[in-house]
Amino acid sequence: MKTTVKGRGYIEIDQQRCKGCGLCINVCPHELIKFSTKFNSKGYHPAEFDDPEGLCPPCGFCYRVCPDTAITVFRIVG
Amino acid sequence: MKTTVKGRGYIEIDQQRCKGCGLCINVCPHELIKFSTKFNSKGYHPAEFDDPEGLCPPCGFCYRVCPDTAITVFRIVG
Amino acid sequence: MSEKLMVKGTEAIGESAIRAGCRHYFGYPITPQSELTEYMARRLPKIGGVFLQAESEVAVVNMLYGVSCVGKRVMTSTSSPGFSLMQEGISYMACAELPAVFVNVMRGGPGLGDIQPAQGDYFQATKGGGHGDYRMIVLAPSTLQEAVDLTYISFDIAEKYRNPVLILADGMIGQMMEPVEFPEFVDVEKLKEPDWILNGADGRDPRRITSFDIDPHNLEKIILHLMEKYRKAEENEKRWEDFMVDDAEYLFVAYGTMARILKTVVKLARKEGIKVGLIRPITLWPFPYERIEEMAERVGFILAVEMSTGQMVEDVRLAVKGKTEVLFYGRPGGVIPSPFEVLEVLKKYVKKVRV
Amino acid sequence: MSEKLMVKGTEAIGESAIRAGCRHYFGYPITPQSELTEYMARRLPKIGGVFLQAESEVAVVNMLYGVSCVGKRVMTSTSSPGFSLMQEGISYMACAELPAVFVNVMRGGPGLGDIQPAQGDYFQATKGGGHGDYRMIVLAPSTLQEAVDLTYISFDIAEKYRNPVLILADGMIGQMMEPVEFPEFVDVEKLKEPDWILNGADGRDPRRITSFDIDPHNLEKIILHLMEKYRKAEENEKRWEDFMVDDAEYLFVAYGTMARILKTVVKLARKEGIKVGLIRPITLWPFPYERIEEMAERVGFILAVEMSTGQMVEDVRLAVKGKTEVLFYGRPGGVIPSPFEVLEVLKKYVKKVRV
Amino acid sequence: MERSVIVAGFGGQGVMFLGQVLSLAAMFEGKHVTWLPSYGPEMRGGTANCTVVISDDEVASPVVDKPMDIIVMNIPSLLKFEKIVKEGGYIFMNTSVIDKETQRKDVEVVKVEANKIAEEIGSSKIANMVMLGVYVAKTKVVKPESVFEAIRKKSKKEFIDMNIEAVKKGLEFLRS
Amino acid sequence: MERSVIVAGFGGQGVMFLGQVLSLAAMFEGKHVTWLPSYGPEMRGGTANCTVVISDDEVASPVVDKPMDIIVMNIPSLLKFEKIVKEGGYIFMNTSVIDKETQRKDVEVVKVEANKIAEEIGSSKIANMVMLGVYVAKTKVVKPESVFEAIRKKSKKEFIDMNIEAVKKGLEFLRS
Amino acid sequence: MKNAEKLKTVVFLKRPESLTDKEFTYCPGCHHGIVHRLVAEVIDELKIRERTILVAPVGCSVFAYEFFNVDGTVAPHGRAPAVATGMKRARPDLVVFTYQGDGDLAAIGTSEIIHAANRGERITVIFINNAVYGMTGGQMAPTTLIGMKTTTSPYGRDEKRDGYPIHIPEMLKEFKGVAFLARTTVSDPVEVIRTKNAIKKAFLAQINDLGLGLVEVLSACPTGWGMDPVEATRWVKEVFSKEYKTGVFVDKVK
Amino acid sequence: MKNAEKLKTVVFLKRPESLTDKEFTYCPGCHHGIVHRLVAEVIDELKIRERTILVAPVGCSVFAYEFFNVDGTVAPHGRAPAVATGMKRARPDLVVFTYQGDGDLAAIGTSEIIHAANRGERITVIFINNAVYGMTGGQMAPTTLIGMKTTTSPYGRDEKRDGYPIHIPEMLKEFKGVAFLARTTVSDPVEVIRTKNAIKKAFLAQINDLGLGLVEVLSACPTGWGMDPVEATRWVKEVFSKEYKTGVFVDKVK
Ligand SMILES: Cc1ncc(C[n+]2csc(CCOP(=O)(O)OP(=O)(O)O)c2C)c(N)n1
Ligand SMILES: Cc1ncc(C[n+]2csc(CCOP(=O)(O)OP(=O)(O)O)c2C)c(N)n1
Ligand code: SF4
Ligand code: SF4
Ligand code: SF4
Ligand code: SF4
Ligand code: SF4
Ligand code: SF4
Ligand SMILES: [Mg+2]
Ligand SMILES: [Mg+2]
Repeated sequence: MKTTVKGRGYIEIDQQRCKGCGLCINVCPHELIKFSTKFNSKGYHPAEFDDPEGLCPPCGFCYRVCPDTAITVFRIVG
Repeated sequence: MKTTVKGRGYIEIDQQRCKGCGLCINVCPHELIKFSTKFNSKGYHPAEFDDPEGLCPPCGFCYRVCPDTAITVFRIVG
Repeated sequence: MSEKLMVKGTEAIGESAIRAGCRHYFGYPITPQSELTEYMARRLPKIGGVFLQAESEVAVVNMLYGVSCVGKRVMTSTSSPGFSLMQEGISYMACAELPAVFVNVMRGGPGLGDIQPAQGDYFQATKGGGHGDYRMIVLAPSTLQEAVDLTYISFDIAEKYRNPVLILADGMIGQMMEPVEFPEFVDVEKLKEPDWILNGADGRDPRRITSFDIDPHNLEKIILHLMEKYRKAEENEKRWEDFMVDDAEYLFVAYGTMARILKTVVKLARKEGIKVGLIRPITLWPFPYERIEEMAERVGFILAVEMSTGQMVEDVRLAVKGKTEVLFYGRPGGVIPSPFEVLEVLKKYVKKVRV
Repeated sequence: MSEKLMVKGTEAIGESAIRAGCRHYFGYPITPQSELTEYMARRLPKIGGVFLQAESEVAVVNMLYGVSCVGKRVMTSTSSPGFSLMQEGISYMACAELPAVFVNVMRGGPGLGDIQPAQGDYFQATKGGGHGDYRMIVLAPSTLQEAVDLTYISFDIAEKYRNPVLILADGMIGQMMEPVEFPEFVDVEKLKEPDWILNGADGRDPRRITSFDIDPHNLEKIILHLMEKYRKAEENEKRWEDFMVDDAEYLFVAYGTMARILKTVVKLARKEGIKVGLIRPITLWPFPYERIEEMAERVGFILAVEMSTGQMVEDVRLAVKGKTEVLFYGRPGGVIPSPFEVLEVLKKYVKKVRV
Repeated sequence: MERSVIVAGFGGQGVMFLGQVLSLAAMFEGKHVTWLPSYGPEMRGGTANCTVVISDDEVASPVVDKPMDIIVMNIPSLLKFEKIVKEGGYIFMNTSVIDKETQRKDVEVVKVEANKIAEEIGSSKIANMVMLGVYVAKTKVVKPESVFEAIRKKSKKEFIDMNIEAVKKGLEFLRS
Repeated sequence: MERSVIVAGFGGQGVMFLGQVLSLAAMFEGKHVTWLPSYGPEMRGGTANCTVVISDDEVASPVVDKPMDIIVMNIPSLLKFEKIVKEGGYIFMNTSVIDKETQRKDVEVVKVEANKIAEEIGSSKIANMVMLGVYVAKTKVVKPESVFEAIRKKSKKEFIDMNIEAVKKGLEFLRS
Repeated sequence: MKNAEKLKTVVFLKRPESLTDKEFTYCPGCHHGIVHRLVAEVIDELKIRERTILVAPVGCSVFAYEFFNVDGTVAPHGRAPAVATGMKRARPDLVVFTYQGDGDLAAIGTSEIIHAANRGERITVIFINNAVYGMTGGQMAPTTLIGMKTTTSPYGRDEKRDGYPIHIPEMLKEFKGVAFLARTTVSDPVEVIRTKNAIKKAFLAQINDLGLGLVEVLSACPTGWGMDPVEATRWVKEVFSKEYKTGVFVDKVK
Repeated sequence: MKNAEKLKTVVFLKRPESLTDKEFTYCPGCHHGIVHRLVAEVIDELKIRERTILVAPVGCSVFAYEFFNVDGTVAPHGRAPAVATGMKRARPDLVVFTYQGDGDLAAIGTSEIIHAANRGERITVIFINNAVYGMTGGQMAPTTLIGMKTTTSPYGRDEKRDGYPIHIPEMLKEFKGVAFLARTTVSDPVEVIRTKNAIKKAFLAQINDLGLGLVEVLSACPTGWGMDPVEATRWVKEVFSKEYKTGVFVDKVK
């Protein structure tokens, strides 16, 4: 994890809402999302944002395909 | 009524079945059918065949449009 | 009350509904109630109401469901086979607590049957033709004036209990003309909107109207709440007419058209010295069990007469609890027993008892 | 009888129907009976049978009508809301005297309700959810073996009376597994074709199957003919089980899953010195009134227990005619009363009586 | 007192209207009255009929097995209803259309050439009102004034006078 | 004697199969037995469970409010069912998946790293059979031979041996 | 033709064998009767009378099973295609046809006809579109024309309230299960013959195991329309068939 | 992004207001959830939340009224268009939408959707075609592909027995009462945006009093199809949408 924010965006994934379907992982053009190794309380391996290089543009693809509204997408404006 | 049978056909109208709808009258190209002045047992004025000149070809139009299968069409072969 | 008018039963019901503030009617043609649908088709557009002929009775009941959700007075009418098709929807409405007024102008059945007046849908009306634990409140007029009066109050009853109400008539009530007086017009503008309706979650939490709860314990609560309402209806809504019962030694029980005919029989019988009376249930559900039980203790027998093979007679038996003999006479399929015919039946039974 | 198998209730019914010679099944998915539809979808094509998933329950019942007209054994199954949609069609079939077997795997209702086991469709099943004067013959299994056995004979009964027969089960019977033995396969080739079916007017006058006669006097004749059949069914088809009734001082009446649970209660109660027995109606229509009336004369009270707000209890009251007290306990909406819960209720009433 | 009549004829002959005018007249006189039509597909191409019961007391049954009177406007109606008239009852028949005799000997038959009379006033369409006039004159179940009032209430404006005229002709018929 | 168990876990964990094998084993021993699944939309993305009741006598109710035993294969199942186990009952839990402790102090807890054991034989898919082995060893409701017979009856051919192997591992588990 | 009787004659056209002797109960000039005759003629010509089953509807033609000399039943309103499906699935050797009105088929029975067509049931459907509910007294049907007055559209059918005239063949023509689909009239002798040919093909679609055959016949209901029979027949030609174009929509028979 | 927190950020995309907090009960990867979000976004953007009524169906989306932050009810299976008709006729000022599955809309509810469309009811219909009955356990729907195995077509859907996949927009496209009609998928982000636009138009069709708006969304049912979510989503794109062509069939909105 670094502070570089070339892409000028990032996402947050609600670990409880996430059902580990993998649609966001499949769709992220920069491959910035992966499954957590942990279980959430529903028993799923939720998705985790992992963007050490700050590549996320943010394109919002992950948000658009997430069936469980688990993703919030932020733009860095500062 | 004559015995000339130029048209070589004639029809019979079942006076009891006929409901006096007039469709046959309307469709006969030679105007050979008219309403009877009598009532039948249903209370209708049935259609009557009236071909004094033996004009009926027989084209069968009356048969085809009769909703009550009251008409039988004959061909004269003798 | 205004001047007397000579009107057809179907139209009497329609006009009365309009006067009660009903401005929404959805229907599908079926003999012998089509004139009610036609009446509404003529009247409602003229007074800013909504009339729609639906594609089927199944659609009709669901349109009623929709109108009721948004809090408007709504009605339909149909006849026996059409009413069968509404059963799923009625069960939903009862569970979702949606008020509406249904009219079933019964004809001969089962099946396509015929189109003559009959009373074979009593069980369906009172015991629940649809699935699950619910009831309709069932009103059975026996004159056109009563059809007018019961229709007029049916909307209030439906709203009071948040439950479908059924006017159970028959082809005779539907088709005949008789002088009636109509009640005043309710001011539709002044009708209070209920506080449970769906009208947009504006400045409040969303509302949900439903007949569904996946958790049986929650569903049980909903049903017990319905039962509590039904208990109240049983307390408050039972209606019946006593006719020459004070000195009665024998008792008729009948409703609707049949009861109307029996009034003549009562008079004829009394001329021949047979002291018979009549109890005419006006609400078929809730049924006036107690009144009939009281009478059971005082009469030689009770003769239930129906235009069916015997359905209401079961409620009479439930009321009587073995306290007197319960006899039955009925003609199904659209045959209307004549007064003389019933008189003969009565005399036969009286003879037996007296022997 | 063959070896014991551990099967699901829905499948037990399906397999038994196939063994009874049923080769035609039309259905529409609904929980908790979909597995029966699925079972038939797997099995029937393999044995030259006809399986079709229809577009709705309304279509289903009319497809049954069609198959029955041409004289083949046919079945469907559904659950509460779906059964409500079949009422018009069933009324037609009863009037047209068309045999067929229906299965209603009841769930919590009214409305969409829930999908847990319940018994809230008793009235609909036994008093006629459709319009007009007709009945279904209603069989209520309480174990899977009985589900198998009753399904097997239901086709014969339907044909004997030329009337629809209903297997009234609930979600529990439908979903559970239990060991069962299946009866032998009926030889479908050897099933006799009835002489009233539509199979082409070849060398004979055309036949008409109908539920319709515009003349009420003719329709009345048809209905009286139905009633005559029903009278015969009442004479011949009443089935029930006596369970520890010989020395009973109190009596339970319950059917299906509920009766099964009450057997435990009877045993528990007897351990505590309460001599209670159980009568379990197996045919809900015709209902074993006489047997219950007999018992009414010997017991302190009758406690009817249902997974509903109380429907069969009316038939118990009709049977008892005031000869003993009739009490009721029920849980609607898919809640299944536990043996201990019912035992407490029993004890409470026994205490009252003993005081 | 209770008196019942079945009015029957073709669809277009105005038998329903006849019955309704009669009922309304009775209502104006404060009597109990019911009007009941035949309905349904039997009307398809066939006859229509209605039953009117007028009574001092509540009318029990609008359905009548044996009417006191029948007013028949065509042959099928005569054939259908002559069988059920009460002994000593009346058959009013429109002999403009009916060229048959009744089989019944135990009833009084009133023959009216209603179409002819009606045409004299202007149209065979009001043959029904002629019959009504005759019926009222004969049976006196209601007063002529009540009938006129009923006609004023039920008719389209342009037909009121003609209808009253026709009833009047009917009322006079028996005298002539 | 009547003993009841609820088996619960994710859809893919074979809890229904576990229950069915157990039921079949009981049937082979001539016992009365019922198997009842949870059903309907609660299964959507959630847990599945079934209840097995084994008895010397006719089983009254296949529904059990308070089971003697539960076999839980994941956390949601533990959370849901630990509350209703009878006092003095048993919780069999698959600790390969469940990294939580139960709150109940009044029951006996049997912890099995079932996935791990199963994987040693070949596949975590047969963790259910490991649990069954443990369960049978502990409760002795049925004999191991009956379980093997049930497996032979219910399993696809290619899995019979592996399943039996897994049950055997489970049977041995308590001894180790 | 008194004297003609002495001549040798042959019957040229007469009541088909597949009709019973019973007189139709339809109103004078009702086209139901014409279509009945055509269906019977086709059954005669195809020699299938002995294995044909009629499923009559609820509507004016509820009595149809008394008029056809074949086995028959009356389906609940709108459900004839489902009843026919059951029959045909159980006895594919029989020839099953439904005879339905527009209220029956295009209103309450919409679902049943669509799914029967979609499944390609081997049945024949004769569909009488007369723009109204005849039987129940001339109410609006889904096929009623815009502006047309009926007992339930007393001020004329209003498209915004009541929707548009529904076109069944246009809706079904893409369905792969349909093997023959046509709309015709019987408003003159030539149209009558066309209708008969269409009906024949609709039966052949079934007999040749190709799929569902349906013929919509635009029919006069003089009573429901308040017209005399000749006027009503003319109206079919001049007005009714302008909204509902006649023609063959699908023909896989030949 | 721990350190990112120190940067100034704005929310770009987040859960719409018109959803409640309740977690969806759908299976992992079920497209119902995506469509829910899109509908909610549209309601947010059109600022109609306070006057919108949802009519949920019977199907997996039976719980939908718990997820949307608007007034709602559950209609009997298939009857949502009739319920919505009642509501809209009585309160034309409200915005009424139905949300229906393919079993609900294209099987048992065929008649109701067709007649609502024919009448041009001012309602919006979101139609989720996932080729199966999800809720009841993956049975065949009228939309199931030929050859596809389901619990009630265990040997694959057979066109002769079970009929053909039914195409709702193709059937409705000639209906004059329909003001917007489209088929879309949510199988990738671009399609998601297309779907959202279509849904918006389907609402505008109602709001602008033009007629009925309907969007069919080809949706993945991983559970019913026995696929994992990614596979199922791919199948929508590669197989499912070959049978059901996406596109706009009717657009009277602009
Ligand atoms: C469930 C049900 N609803 C309504 C009716 C009443 N009904 C009988 S026929 C008919 C309509 C007939 O119209 P159509 O199908 O167009 O036939 P037509 O009479 O015009 O030939 C209706 C609504 C019924 N019998 N059953
Ligand atoms: C009258 C009736 N029949 C059947 C059912 C059972 N049922 C519930 S949901 C459903 C089908 C749902 O399938 P679909 O509409 O495609 O929605 P999905 O679950 O696939 O989203 C059925 C048949 C019911 N509730 N009511
Ligand atoms: S916004 Fe785009 S780049 Fe960023 S995580 Fe989501 S899909 Fe990947
Ligand atoms: S798409 Fe949503 S639910 Fe699926 S894995 Fe990603 S965050 Fe989780
Ligand atoms: S056959 Fe032709 S010419 Fe002869 S009467 Fe008939 S229509 Fe006229
Ligand atoms: S067409 Fe037939 S019914 Fe009509 S008038 Fe001619 S013969 Fe008579
Ligand atoms: S009402 Fe119309 S369709 Fe019915 S018989 Fe008369 S003319 Fe024919
Ligand atoms: S069953 Fe299918 S449609 Fe239903 S929630 Fe699961 S994935 Fe979605
Ligand atoms: Mg019609
Ligand atoms: Mg679906």
